[in-house]
Amino acid sequence: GSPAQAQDDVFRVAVVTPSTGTDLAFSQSMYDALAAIQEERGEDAFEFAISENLFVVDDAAAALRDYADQGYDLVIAHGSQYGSSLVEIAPDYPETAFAWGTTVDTFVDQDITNVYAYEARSEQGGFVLGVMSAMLTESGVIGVVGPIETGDAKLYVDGFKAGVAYEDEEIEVLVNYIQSFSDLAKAAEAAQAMIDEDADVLTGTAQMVPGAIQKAQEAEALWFGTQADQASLAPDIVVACQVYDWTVALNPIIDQVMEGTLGGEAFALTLENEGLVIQFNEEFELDEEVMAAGEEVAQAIVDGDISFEIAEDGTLTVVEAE
Amino acid sequence: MIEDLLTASVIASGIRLAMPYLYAAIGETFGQRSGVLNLGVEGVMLLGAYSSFWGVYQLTPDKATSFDPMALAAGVLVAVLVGLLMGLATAFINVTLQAEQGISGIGIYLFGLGMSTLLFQKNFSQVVTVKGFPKIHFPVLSDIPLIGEIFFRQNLLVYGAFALIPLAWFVLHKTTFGLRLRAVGQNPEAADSMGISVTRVRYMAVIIGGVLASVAGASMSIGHLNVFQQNLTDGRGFIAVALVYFGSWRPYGVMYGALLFSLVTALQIKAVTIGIGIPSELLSMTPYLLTIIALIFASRRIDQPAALTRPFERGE
Amino acid sequence: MIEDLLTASVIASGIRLAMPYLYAAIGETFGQRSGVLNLGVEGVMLLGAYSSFWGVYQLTPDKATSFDPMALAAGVLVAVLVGLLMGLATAFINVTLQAEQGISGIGIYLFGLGMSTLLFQKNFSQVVTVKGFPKIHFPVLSDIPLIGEIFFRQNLLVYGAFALIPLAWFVLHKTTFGLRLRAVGQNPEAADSMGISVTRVRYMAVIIGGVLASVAGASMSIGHLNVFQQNLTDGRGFIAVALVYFGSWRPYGVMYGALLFSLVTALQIKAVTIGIGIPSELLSMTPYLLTIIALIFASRRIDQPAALTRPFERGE
Amino acid sequence: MSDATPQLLPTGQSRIEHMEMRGIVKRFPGVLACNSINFDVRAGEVHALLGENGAGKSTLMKILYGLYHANEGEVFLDGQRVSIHSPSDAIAHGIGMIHQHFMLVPSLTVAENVALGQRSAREPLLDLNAVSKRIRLLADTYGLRVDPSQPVWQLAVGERQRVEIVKALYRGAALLILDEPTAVLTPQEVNDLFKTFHQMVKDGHALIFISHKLHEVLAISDRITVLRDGCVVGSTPTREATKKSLAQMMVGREVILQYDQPPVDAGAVRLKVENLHAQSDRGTAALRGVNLELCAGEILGLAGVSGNGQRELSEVIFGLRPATQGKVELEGQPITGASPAHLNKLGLSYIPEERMVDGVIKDFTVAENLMLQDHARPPYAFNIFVNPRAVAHHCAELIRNFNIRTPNQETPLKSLSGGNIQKLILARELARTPRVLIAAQPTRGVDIGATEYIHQRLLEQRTKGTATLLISEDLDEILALADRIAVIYEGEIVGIVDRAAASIEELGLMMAGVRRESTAS
Ligand SMILES: Nc1ncnc2c1ncn2[C@@H]1O[C@H](COP(=O)(O)OP(=O)(O)OP(=O)(O)O)[C@@H](O)[C@H]1O
Ligand SMILES: Nc1ncnc2c1ncn2[C@@H]1O[C@H](COP(=O)(O)OP(=O)(O)OP(=O)(O)O)[C@@H](O)[C@H]1O
Ligand SMILES: [Mg+2]
Ligand SMILES: [Mg+2]
Repeated sequence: GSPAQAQDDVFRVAVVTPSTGTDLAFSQSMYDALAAIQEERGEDAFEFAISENLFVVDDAAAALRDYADQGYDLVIAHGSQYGSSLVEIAPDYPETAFAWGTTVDTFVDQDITNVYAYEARSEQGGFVLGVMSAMLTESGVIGVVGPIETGDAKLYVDGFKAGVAYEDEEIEVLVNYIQSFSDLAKAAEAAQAMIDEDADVLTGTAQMVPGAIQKAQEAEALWFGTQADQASLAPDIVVACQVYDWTVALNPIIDQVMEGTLGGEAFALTLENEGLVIQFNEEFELDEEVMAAGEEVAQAIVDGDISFEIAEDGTLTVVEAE
Repeated sequence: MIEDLLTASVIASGIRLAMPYLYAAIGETFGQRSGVLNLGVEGVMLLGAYSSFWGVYQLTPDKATSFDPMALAAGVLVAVLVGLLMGLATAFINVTLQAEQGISGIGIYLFGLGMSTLLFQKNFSQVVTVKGFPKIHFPVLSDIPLIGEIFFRQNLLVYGAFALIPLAWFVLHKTTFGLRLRAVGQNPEAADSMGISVTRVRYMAVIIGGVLASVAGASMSIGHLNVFQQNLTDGRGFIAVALVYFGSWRPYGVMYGALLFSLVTALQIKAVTIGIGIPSELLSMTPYLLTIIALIFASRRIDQPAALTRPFERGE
Repeated sequence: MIEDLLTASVIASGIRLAMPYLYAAIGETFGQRSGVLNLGVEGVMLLGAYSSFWGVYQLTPDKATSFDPMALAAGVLVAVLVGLLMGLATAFINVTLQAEQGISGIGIYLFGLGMSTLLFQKNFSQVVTVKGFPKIHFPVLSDIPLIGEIFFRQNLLVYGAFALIPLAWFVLHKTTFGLRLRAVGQNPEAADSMGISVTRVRYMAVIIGGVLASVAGASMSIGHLNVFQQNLTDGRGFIAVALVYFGSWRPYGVMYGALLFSLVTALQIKAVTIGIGIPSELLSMTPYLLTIIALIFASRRIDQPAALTRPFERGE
Repeated sequence: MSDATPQLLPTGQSRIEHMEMRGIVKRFPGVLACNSINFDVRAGEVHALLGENGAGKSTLMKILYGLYHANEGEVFLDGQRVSIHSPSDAIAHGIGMIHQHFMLVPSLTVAENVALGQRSAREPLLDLNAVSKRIRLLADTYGLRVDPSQPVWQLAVGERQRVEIVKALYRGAALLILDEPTAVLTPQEVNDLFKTFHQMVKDGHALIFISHKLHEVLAISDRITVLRDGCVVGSTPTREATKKSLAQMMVGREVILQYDQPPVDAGAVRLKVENLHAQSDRGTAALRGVNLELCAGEILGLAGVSGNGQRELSEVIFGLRPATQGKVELEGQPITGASPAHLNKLGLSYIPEERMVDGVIKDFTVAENLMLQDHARPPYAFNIFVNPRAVAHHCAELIRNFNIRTPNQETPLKSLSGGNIQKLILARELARTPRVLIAAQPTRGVDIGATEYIHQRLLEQRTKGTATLLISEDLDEILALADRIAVIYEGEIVGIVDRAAASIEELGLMMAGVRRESTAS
């Protein structure tokens, strides 16, 4: 490899992602953030390389090691499954900074000091969207289509459910984790099954949701999205989406690496730091009252009046300040 | 509890889910009956799904609001052409080059997966939707309780899929081509010594399989989901291959298998949605497990093509 | 450019990647040579990966810091036992119940996938690591440039995988068991009338296959990645089945296939990370495509078991 | 050839007055299968082709039918040179072939098999009714009983043979190649077949007939050509030939067709079968209370028209088929239902009737096939390992003794000629001097030289004390070898006679089901 130290004026980032950079979801949000940073800092100051589609940990580990070998300033492992590989690799490259998401674990307890962690507190936006859903449902039934009950998806869904209950405990939330990130047809039929159970507001997370959105549109049910702005898929029914902006975590990491700190800190996207943004669909005529309520809850989260605790076993509890 | 689960809308959902399996599995039935196992169905489905979607997207003047019959017809046509080409390539690899069919199919799958992903990323910067085949509401029939929802509010491609079953049966059993095809799959040496061109018959069968696999993909992208994205078919092509075994190489058997599998899938979705207290990790395996158990105990092998996967070459 | 790509560390990485394929594919070779196609390898690998990981995790006193030879040995043993049981179940389904092997394998795969996921979620609330097999640094040899890194800094399970090849060849060709096994895969009726118990030989072969598949899984979870997570093996079991065809059912052929495939994978990863200007969607298909092309032109079918997938039943 | 009006066959096809092959050369890797062969046949005659196993008969015929391409040589039909590249060319020229290994699709019906590859009147639709009608017509004309609607897998061998002939006639074959059509038929079926052949010849068909049975060749043919090692040894009108002269031409030396049998004292009872019942594949009763005793040092011939339970009997004894009632004892030990593996260890040996299917592994080498049964025992093995040197030594001996034509021990079995595969199985089974040997049709499909050798081996083993059950439809063979003769009819033993006291007439009656007691009284 060509040592990056030779070109000290350029900051070089490499990222390894599990799906493609155009998935309109997890990987794309990272790709877009790096592109935005490059736009901001200039191509001669900031370069990035990406290895996509490395769902297999084994292949990803080889890629991570290789990027470190080549002297990248920051190597990002964008997938919670990559952690164990980092534990092996990071100590071998003490001069290189690593970042791992989504997680809070930087491995400092294992005496590894060159790993940053980042995550999205997607339960926050989920909660806000949940509150608005509860206000919009007429049937009193809301549907949620999820992939597999872990990580980011679980956080979002749990936050959403808590938001609905916060607004109205009577409302029934139907949740279906379809056990797949990629089966659009199954997502579609899951949404249909919810619609048949009278659900008139739906949400969902991960890259298979376009199938569900399709059914929601057919049935004229409302849709709330997350991870990316999905309004273009169904302008008539998408109410609002929680959008991720990883630059909020990446910028401080990059700055600290430039100053010589190679790891040890965990960053989170929150509503407060605007790493999470509630994006309303302009083409959808949302009741003023509902929008106001949503904005109010979001502000309460920003202010810390409402916060969330996640227990060891993953259960989420809503904590309201007195 | 079963009344809560087995509603008309669940059955209708099962029928929708069965559609791509029917096209793909009937196509594969032709190939296998002639002695060629094509494991690449999934790849051809993806190409069909992409190309028909692309066709409809390009040709629909006002994309999001109304459907355009001409654009839809063109979309299906594009899928047919793509299927034809892929079928030809598959036949060339398996029949002429006599590749190991278990492996060459994986190559075709990967080609289809890679190609459809690449073209999608190149031509569409993000996920977009089109107006696909609309549901046909038959005037009176569609209002009959139960039956109406199940049978008379589906779209044209669904009806096409079910019409394919008797058609395939007829072709296999009542035409000279069908007879040649079955003979070539059972005993190519005997067929050859009767002056039948084993190569030509297998090419035809594999091309039919390619066209139907491609239409199966189209039936998902423009006949159900109205969207394309990477790996849209998500393994359905492999299930279709399994359904051919399940159906003992007979069109009606394939249909029963596809319906069983899809209905159980729909039931499982319903069960998770209304929450019957079984973890969804387990429930989501039930369609597979049930199908497999049914298979183990119901397997009949009479029509199994004895020369399946066996290339044919005449002495010297 | 090729010098940039084909470095010692890439070759070493290729060899590491080949390890699980070797175990699994050699195991599958035994099964197929006896006439039983087991498509469930992937499921057994997952169970082996999980169970050995679980064993090592339970038995290592100080989890994160140092490795414990006893715990590792126990981990491998657990995998062997699990493989034995799964092999027995596979044999029962395919040999005794005579299930359609193309399908029953998918059932075994799904069982392994579901079971390993469930157990993992139940026993570990999050991803944890263990200390697996350490690299062995041979005193002098490991410092030889190139050769040292490639051959003399691997772990025990890597050496085991490569030692398996001549062993398997020897067993197949130089022992009476091997002769029986091949006979049963070629012509079970003849073997039976020659006084060979087809059932017993097939059970043995399938159980060997199960044990090796399970060890293949262990070689990933405690011999390379030191972690377990849902679907860790990610389709390697299916590739292993394909490699058996690629290798024309011969251990050395399987080894060449596994090495070719793994080296190209390692090269491809390297190519993407150093950026050679080809889209990664295309590059990531190269291992498959190359392997398939090699196969099409090198295919020899001499050792193909004529009775592959054909159940045996004596008279009636 | 100068006929002004071309004559037609009853099928409406024009005749092939004269087919001539000139200078045919065919090389396979390591084998010169046909070495400048000239051969011809005329309308209205049966030309028989004789030769040892591997002489090149089938190869020559496959060239005529377009399955193989000759390296050199030409084919003329009625003086016109023709090139035949594929079976469809051959069919178009009016040539048909009956292969010894049936070329039928078992899952299809007779009519479907016949219609295969033919244009239908209602193209693209099938018209099986029309096909069936024509099949019945042909069947009537040539005396072939077939049911067009029956699936082929349900048919017995004889019926399949008739379907093959109907198929060829349906395609308008004027010249019909028959490669060992009688090898698997019962004498009765052979008689019927010959009637059909006579009819065909009378109508102006030309027939080429291959068989290893000299009496058949003498009975049906007009001319005989003998091949040896790919060359024509000679050609003779049938009326000038005798069994002896033909055998001499084929083998190149005199063949002994009578054996002296030193009397051997029959020893203790080795195998005892008591009241044995069993079912056939189709679930009908195949054995209905069979009783037999087989003593050391004797050959018991089991005569009978095939299909009367012979196959089921040998399979039950050898553990390949369950008995529904009754028992089998080996030297006093009950062995009913024991596995073949166990029986093998006890010294029971079996030469199956369907040995091309049940007896060998085509993809294995000659050596592997030879050692298949005893592979786990010394000298072939020590402990769990194969002993390659001992294997090579023993195999070389067997190949020499049984005159198996093979390039070497490592040749895959499938490139041996049909008859040589048969010899290999016999070599394997006869090499072991078993306690009890069950030999089903041991010389079927084997040339006359090898037949002689096999007979001598059976007698040699008898001297050594082996108890042999010789199942054969060939009464000549049984009369030449057996000490006692049992006759089986419809699953029952109708009688057992000493050879000395047996006459062909009496045996024939018994084979038709007439009980011995009643004939005696
Ligand atoms: N396809 C082939 N490849 C290689 N060798 C062959 C092939 N077909 C025939 N042979 C060889 O050619 C020779 C002639 O074989 P052929 O089958 O013509 O003998 P045959 O006279 O029919 O003998 P049999 O009486 O045993 O049927 C044999 O040595 C055989 O092994
Ligand atoms: N393409 C081939 N490659 C290798 N071996 C072949 C090939 N075709 C035929 N053989 C072998 O050559 C031998 C002669 O075959 P053939 O079909 O002529 O037998 P046959 O004479 O009809 O048999 P039988 O002696 O039982 O009548 C057989 O052993 C056959 O397996
Ligand atoms: Mg022959
Ligand atoms: Mg022959």
